[in-house]
Amino acid sequence: MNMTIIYTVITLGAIGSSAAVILYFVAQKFKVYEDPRIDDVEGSLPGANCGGCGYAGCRAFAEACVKEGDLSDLYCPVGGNDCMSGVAKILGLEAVKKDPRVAVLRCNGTCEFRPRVNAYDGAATCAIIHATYSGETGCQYGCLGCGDCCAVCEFDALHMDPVTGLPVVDEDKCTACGACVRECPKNLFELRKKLPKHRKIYVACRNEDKGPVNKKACEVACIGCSKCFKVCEYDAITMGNNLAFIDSDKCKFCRKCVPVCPTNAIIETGFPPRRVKEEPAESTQVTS
Amino acid sequence: MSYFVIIISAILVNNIVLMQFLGICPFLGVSKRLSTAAGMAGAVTFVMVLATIVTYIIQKLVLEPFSIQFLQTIAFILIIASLVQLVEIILKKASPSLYQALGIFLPLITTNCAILGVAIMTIQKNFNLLEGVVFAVASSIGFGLALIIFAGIREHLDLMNVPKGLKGTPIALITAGILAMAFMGFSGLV
Amino acid sequence: MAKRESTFINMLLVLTLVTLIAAGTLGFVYVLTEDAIAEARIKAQNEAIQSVVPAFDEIRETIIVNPDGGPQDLEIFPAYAGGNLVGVAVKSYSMNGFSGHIGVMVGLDLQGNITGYQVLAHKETPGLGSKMGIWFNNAEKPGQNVIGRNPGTAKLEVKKDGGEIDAITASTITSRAFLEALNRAHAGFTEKILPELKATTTIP
Amino acid sequence: MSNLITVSPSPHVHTDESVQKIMYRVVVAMIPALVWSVVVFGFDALRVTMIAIAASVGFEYLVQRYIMKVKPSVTDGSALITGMLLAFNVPANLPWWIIIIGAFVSIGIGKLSFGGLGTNIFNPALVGRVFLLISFPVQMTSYPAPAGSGVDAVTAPTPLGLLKEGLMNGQPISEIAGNLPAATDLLMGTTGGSLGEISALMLIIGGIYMLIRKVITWHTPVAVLGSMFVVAAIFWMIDPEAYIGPAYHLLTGGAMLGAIFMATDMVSSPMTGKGQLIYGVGIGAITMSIRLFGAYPEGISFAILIMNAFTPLINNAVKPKRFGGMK
Amino acid sequence: MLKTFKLGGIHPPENKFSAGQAIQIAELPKVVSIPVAQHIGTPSVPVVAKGDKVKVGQLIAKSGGFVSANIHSSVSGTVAKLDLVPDSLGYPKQAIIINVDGDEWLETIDRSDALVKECDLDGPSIVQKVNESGIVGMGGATFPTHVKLVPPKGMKAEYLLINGVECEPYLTSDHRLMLEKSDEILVGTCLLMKALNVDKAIIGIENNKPDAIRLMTEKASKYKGIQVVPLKVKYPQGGEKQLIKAATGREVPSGALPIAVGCVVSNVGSAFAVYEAIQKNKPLFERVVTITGKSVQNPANLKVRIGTPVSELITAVGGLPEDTGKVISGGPMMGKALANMEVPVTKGTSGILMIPAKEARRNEVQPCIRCSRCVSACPMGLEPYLLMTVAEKNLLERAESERIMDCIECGSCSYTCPASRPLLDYIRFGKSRVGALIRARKN
Amino acid sequence: MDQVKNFTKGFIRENPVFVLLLGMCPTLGVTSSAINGLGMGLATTFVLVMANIVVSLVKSQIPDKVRIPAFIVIIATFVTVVELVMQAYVPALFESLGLFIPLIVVNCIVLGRAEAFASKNNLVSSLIDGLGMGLGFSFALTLLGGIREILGSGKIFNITIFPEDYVMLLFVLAPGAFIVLGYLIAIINKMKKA
Ligand SMILES: Cc1cc2nc3c(=O)[nH]c(=O)nc-3n(C[C@H](O)[C@H](O)[C@H](O)COP(=O)(O)O)c2cc1C
Ligand SMILES: Cc1cc2nc3c(=O)[nH]c(=O)nc-3n(C[C@H](O)[C@H](O)[C@H](O)COP(=O)(O)O)c2cc1C
Ligand SMILES: Cc1cc2nc3c(=O)[nH]c(=O)nc-3n(C[C@H](O)[C@H](O)[C@H](O)COP(=O)(O)O)c2cc1C
Ligand SMILES: Cc1cc2nc3c(=O)[nH]c(=O)nc-3n(C[C@H](O)[C@H](O)[C@H](O)CO)c2cc1C
Ligand code: SF4
Ligand code: SF4
Ligand code: SF4
Ligand code: SF4
Ligand code: FES
Repeated sequence: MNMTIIYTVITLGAIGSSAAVILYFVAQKFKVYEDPRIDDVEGSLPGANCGGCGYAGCRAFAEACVKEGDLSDLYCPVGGNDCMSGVAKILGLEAVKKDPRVAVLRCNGTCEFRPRVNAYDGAATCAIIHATYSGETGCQYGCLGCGDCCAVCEFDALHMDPVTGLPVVDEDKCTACGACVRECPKNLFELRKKLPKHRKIYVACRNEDKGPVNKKACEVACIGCSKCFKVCEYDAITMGNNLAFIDSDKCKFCRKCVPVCPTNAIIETGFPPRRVKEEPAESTQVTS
Repeated sequence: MSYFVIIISAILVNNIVLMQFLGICPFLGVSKRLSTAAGMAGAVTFVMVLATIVTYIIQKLVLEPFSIQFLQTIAFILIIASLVQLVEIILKKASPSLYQALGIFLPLITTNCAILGVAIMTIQKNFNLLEGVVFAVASSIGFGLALIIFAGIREHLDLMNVPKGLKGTPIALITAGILAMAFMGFSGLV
Repeated sequence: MAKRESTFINMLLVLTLVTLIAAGTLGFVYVLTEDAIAEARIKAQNEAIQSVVPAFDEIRETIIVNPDGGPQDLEIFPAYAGGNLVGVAVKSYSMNGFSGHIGVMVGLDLQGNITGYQVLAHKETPGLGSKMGIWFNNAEKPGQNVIGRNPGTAKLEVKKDGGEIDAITASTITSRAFLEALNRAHAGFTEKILPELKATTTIP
Repeated sequence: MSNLITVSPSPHVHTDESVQKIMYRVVVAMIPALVWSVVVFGFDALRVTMIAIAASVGFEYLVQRYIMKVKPSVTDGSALITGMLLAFNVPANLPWWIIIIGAFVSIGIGKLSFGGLGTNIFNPALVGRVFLLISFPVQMTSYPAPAGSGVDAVTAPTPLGLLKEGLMNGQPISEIAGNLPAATDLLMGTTGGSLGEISALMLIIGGIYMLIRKVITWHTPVAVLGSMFVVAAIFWMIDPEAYIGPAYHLLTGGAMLGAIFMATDMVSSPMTGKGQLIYGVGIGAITMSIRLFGAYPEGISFAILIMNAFTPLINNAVKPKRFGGMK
Repeated sequence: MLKTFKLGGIHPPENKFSAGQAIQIAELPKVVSIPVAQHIGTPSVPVVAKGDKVKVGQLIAKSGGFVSANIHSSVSGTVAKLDLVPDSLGYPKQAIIINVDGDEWLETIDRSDALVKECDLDGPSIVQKVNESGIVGMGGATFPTHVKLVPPKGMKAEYLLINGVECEPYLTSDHRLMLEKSDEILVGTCLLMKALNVDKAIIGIENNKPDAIRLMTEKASKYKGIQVVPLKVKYPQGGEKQLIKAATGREVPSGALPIAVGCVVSNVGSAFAVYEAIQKNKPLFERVVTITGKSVQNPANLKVRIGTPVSELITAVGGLPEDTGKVISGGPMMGKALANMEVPVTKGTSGILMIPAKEARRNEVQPCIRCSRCVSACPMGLEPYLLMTVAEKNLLERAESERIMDCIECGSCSYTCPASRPLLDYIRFGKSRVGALIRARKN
Repeated sequence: MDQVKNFTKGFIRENPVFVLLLGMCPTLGVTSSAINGLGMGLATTFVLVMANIVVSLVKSQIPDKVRIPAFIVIIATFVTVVELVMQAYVPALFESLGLFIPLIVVNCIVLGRAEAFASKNNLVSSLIDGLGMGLGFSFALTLLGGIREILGSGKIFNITIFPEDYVMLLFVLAPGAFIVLGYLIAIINKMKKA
């Protein structure tokens, strides 16, 4: 036999077996600390790292899921129920089912409905305008139109409409991660129950001024007249601060409140057209 | 003087990253923040020097006497892989704080071309052991220098609005290219 | 098939086995290729020699010489045709290239005229210094051609240094180093071959 | 809209300074050197400069408009400077297509790839110049002879090139000195060299203008030239036969052009005076080590690019003096 | 060599058109609306109700805590209502609205012009009286003066600095006050010194008011311990940290109050208010306001009752010039732009400035060319270009470690930036976020 | 169908160089010409495929704890085989790839990582995966080498495209490698989005 082959075999065998011995002791002395399930859970998450769950990225959320041993406070809004039940399966836990939600803009103060009373000229972000003063129009509650919300949306679901000056939610892309809710300095976004065909009924206004004041500022303001409140048979509407609010979990979508609103502040979308008359306010909010 | 030449050559003229293309993966991957870049540079220095010494000894005491230099690749990589593991264990026990600092980088080092590359180059260049060590130290300084300059640049670029398509790796590579271009000025220095 | 447990014995066994098989395979392949590699090396050398000296049918024993006490020895390959020495190929070098070492096979006839050269190894910059492979062997450009010149009589240096050779554009350093290798080859020739020639044959 | 009252956060007044004004002042400062170059090299100098400017500004417009799809900002004058400085850094007889490649590299790779004005790490003109120097070493190092320097000379070596050549041949300085131009020639610029670098005097005039108009501060130029002087002086004192005197180093090659116009580019240099001093000393030291020990006769372009790379680190490490002390 | 502060600073055009105009009394308005939050700190609590009759000087809202101030009626009349009225930001704030009838002052107030020098109150009583009179800083910050007069435990004031710098362009109210009420200011200064138990006071005045320097120096020689220090003109010398540095060479540490270096700073207007409160028994219900602007017909310095709508002051100087594009409450560097001319004058209103339309809008924002002019201009040694970027990218920890909270919002950076970058807009925003972060961390 | 996707993903969508950014050293180091790129790519592909096959055959015999060392040994073996064979039969190419041949070992540890760790694929898909990744790698290297060769020496696969007077030397040098790869990745990113 060739000597080279013998040397080769001996040398490598020696290196290989000593490596094996060393590694054995590694394996013995230092057990793996990290729970392998973290990787599994992370793998089953969408990986958007959006922070919608309240944790610093998907990995942190996965760690929390494994550590908590209980999923009742943990929810990934992007992956939704499917994702959470997947996580639950990996961990052998119970997932909480949450109704799917979608972001809704509670302001309909388009350029057309809301005259400008001054011109802003400074850094163009809603947050800075908000800190500077109440806004370019008479309504201090309404949208400032600089699109901070669009900038934070990780899912490309928010875009400014150049005509209305308001952001538009793309409901198919919106994952209800809540980034816009947190970002908007005027607090105009709400996560409402998501229904098929983009069905929604909501009061698109947050103006808490009294009727006469806000009517001057915006044509479609909720003036707090309580007519919708009175007509609702399901206790879905509450009044407060001169403002009506429709609870999306209680609303049965009877659509009775919509026509009674004197300022067309209640918006319905996704419903078949009414036989009686078409609401002008709808046209600006209906998403494709 | 020749040590001086080795040092200048390894750090500036033939910078391991910018001119020799070794260790590009960590150069691109771990240069996003200054602090991690510094950690990686430290870890690489440590392992590189150690690996160069051990592989040098194996080469001179085993491979060459038996004329089986063709086993260089397999022997060296095995040694490096085991060494990295070993360092990890020892550090974990001996100095938990250092382990904290270097620990996350250690697994990345096995697959760092620079370690194997420097070990092989030490043999190719016919260095003696001391020269090999100096070469390894200088190479790792060159690596660290490139990494730290680069981390500074990338932290800066993070604050700038780099065009979308070029954000991230592309602009990092272009920057590295310009940096390599600038380093060519050192050519002929030794 | 069930996974093997990570017990000590298993680990040791498996790893040793894997390395042993690997070693065996490698040793086998090495033995298989050993000759081919050596052949390839010799072939390359022979081709180089062939391309630099006039037609020959035999290369006799290599002569080692170190004319200037440099870091490397020169190898002289005497080429014989029909039993007569027709020229030598000298494996020369320079350490002063732009990126260090340059290896050149230089062919010399019995008068010491350069009959050809081939660059064996270099790390010069592609497009700059790397042009030396063809630059100095260009019959159309007499200013840069070294073929036929005799380093013993002509001044084989770049014009900038007072010699008679045009340096490669923008690569004076490489050119200098290359010419140094030629001169060194000639020095080896003068030291070992010339005296012998003078002794054995009668050269006018 | 115009009749609506404007609301904005304070402050409500603003200086009448603008980016344009700063940039055009730099252009004005470069004019003496350009005029001188035309005197020395003739129409060619003007031709190269015009091509470089047109190409830089053109690429800036085209790339911004059609590739980046943003509003072109060619009127800010920065591309104009880049073009001019690129031209200043090349021989006056450079073929047109090489100039255009250089302008493309400067603007496309050196500037716009990073996002345009203000975002680039490296000095765009130097990115272009070094790219050309490495890519076209022959064309980039064959300098035309200045007018009136001799009838038959088509190309003339630069003073630094002559020096390096001589030293490489092992000649002592005293022997080489005979071939070298006199200091007055260097000051006036009747030697071979890149078209903008030849007259130290014209460059200094431009520098003084920029200092007066507060376009630049003294820190960078002084640090660059000062450190070059010190390094050169040290070696000169060690062996005056192997190293030439410091004044010669300051007046030759790109020292003045680099120190006054290129190292001072605010985008790629540190923010604080102290940072600029460190940066300048770095440039001076690297330039001198390349000049004295490297393959290239001149190194300031490389030195500036290398220190550009350190700028973010310097900015991190050297903070302005804070009111109320450091915490 | 005149004194000034070292770091940064700028020289905006001064445009002090109204410097030659003597202080005039503004016409009484028909209705005033007096906000209950006119000062830094807790809003005051109204003590009147709709329909109540009030007299000039009568307490209408009580201090709501330690850092708060009493508010007194500036007119006599009937309380029409307590309602939300837009403040200068346009946000509704609680205010007391009074319909004016006549001008009936409380009998306790001494309305004569006679100078009263002697005062037999001791320090604490002076502080007490200052507190009762609702005096807040008139230099713009409206920090309740009595709080400053009681240094925190373990700290001792050494110097009282009277801020007569008035470094804001256009504004001249402090200047006029120093010319016309120099003795009163000096007596007020003595009272403050007594309250603080210090024996050294420095009045800092910029060199662009040579008449005021001359007059005050001459008069001050008659008062013990008061020294007038002329200062080189440089904005923002009026900032208290800069003034302390310029006048005493001391540097208030980052995040600390002036008292940390033994200084208390008060505006000349505040000193005058203290004089009136102690010697004339007159609470703070009126102040001097400069009404000016490039196109304003008769720029003026008016003594105005708190609560007067800005629109009436504008009418008083000849109406809103046709070309007005912006109206500012305060100076051009730190003042707030008004979206609505009906907002009332408050204790902190130092001027009303009308800016012509062609100067009202900012230049187009360009990319930062890293010229570092903002860095050189910043009187706090900050790096505004960096602060803006980190604020924009919401890197709050970085912003904090770059000392964003040290920014005094002087606007020097935005002023100097050749690229017209909205530096201060972002820095202010960053400060508010970092401030929230720090507060959250404390809790 | 799955296998086809498995195979093609390595070319663009999961290209190890352009997208995964793995194996950057040889990518930059050997691509001064198209032929070098191709040679390196094929050598790597060979090692990767062979290693994948062997690993998927023996994986169940290998205890978890020594999987990586075993994998390294297997890869290194094939690398050495390549080394020896190239040295014997294509010595010129071997010379020009130089140090980067032994470095295939490191590279393949990286490229084959998923394989090594997951080890969940059968023989066929391992083979296809390795082949796809390897060819994707070769594709990237050849493309990069080709571009650099054209720009830097006016040739492609040694066929002259334009005269040498017009070449940009920088592209065959180190900086050119970084710059061309940078823009290539940007373009691929853009293509992937479109
Ligand atoms: C990247 C780079 C590569 C170079 N390669 C070489 C080379 O291979 N050979 C050489 O002699 N000079 C090389 N040089 C050196 C320059 O071309 C140098 O200017 C030249 O050698 C001396 O100038 P001259 O030959 O025109 O007199 C290189 C320079 C650089 C920057
Ligand atoms: C929370 C707080 C506490 C303060 N406490 C004191 C104090 O104890 N003594 C004092 O002299 N000033 C005190 N000040 C006032 C400041 O020193 C300063 O005068 C005020 O913030 C306005 O200054 P500016 O106009 O320069 O911003 C305090 C301010 C704040 C906000
Ligand atoms: C940038 C800046 C500029 C200021 N300028 C003045 C000024 O010119 N005059 C003044 O009295 N106060 C000015 N102040 C307010 C002072 O800092 C300080 O609050 C005031 O002098 C304290 O006195 P007071 O509490 O009586 O108002 C300025 C503050 C800042 C932040
Ligand atoms: C003082 C000064 C020096 C400049 N120097 C250069 C220069 O050397 N090269 C260049 O491309 N641009 C220069 N510019 C223009 C501009 O700053 C440069 O193009 C930016 O780097 C582009 O972002 C200079 C500008 C100024 C104000
Ligand atoms: S919804 Fe809110 S965040 Fe979005 S544009 Fe309007 S104000 Fe800005
Ligand atoms: S009134 Fe309501 S709908 Fe109109 S702008 Fe304000 S918040 Fe929006
Ligand atoms: S506003 Fe703030 S950051 Fe700007 S100059 Fe003034 S103190 Fe500095
Ligand atoms: S002044 Fe403006 S342009 Fe200059 S560094 Fe500051 S922000 Fe940038
Ligand atoms: S290939 Fe990744 S470090 Fe070299």
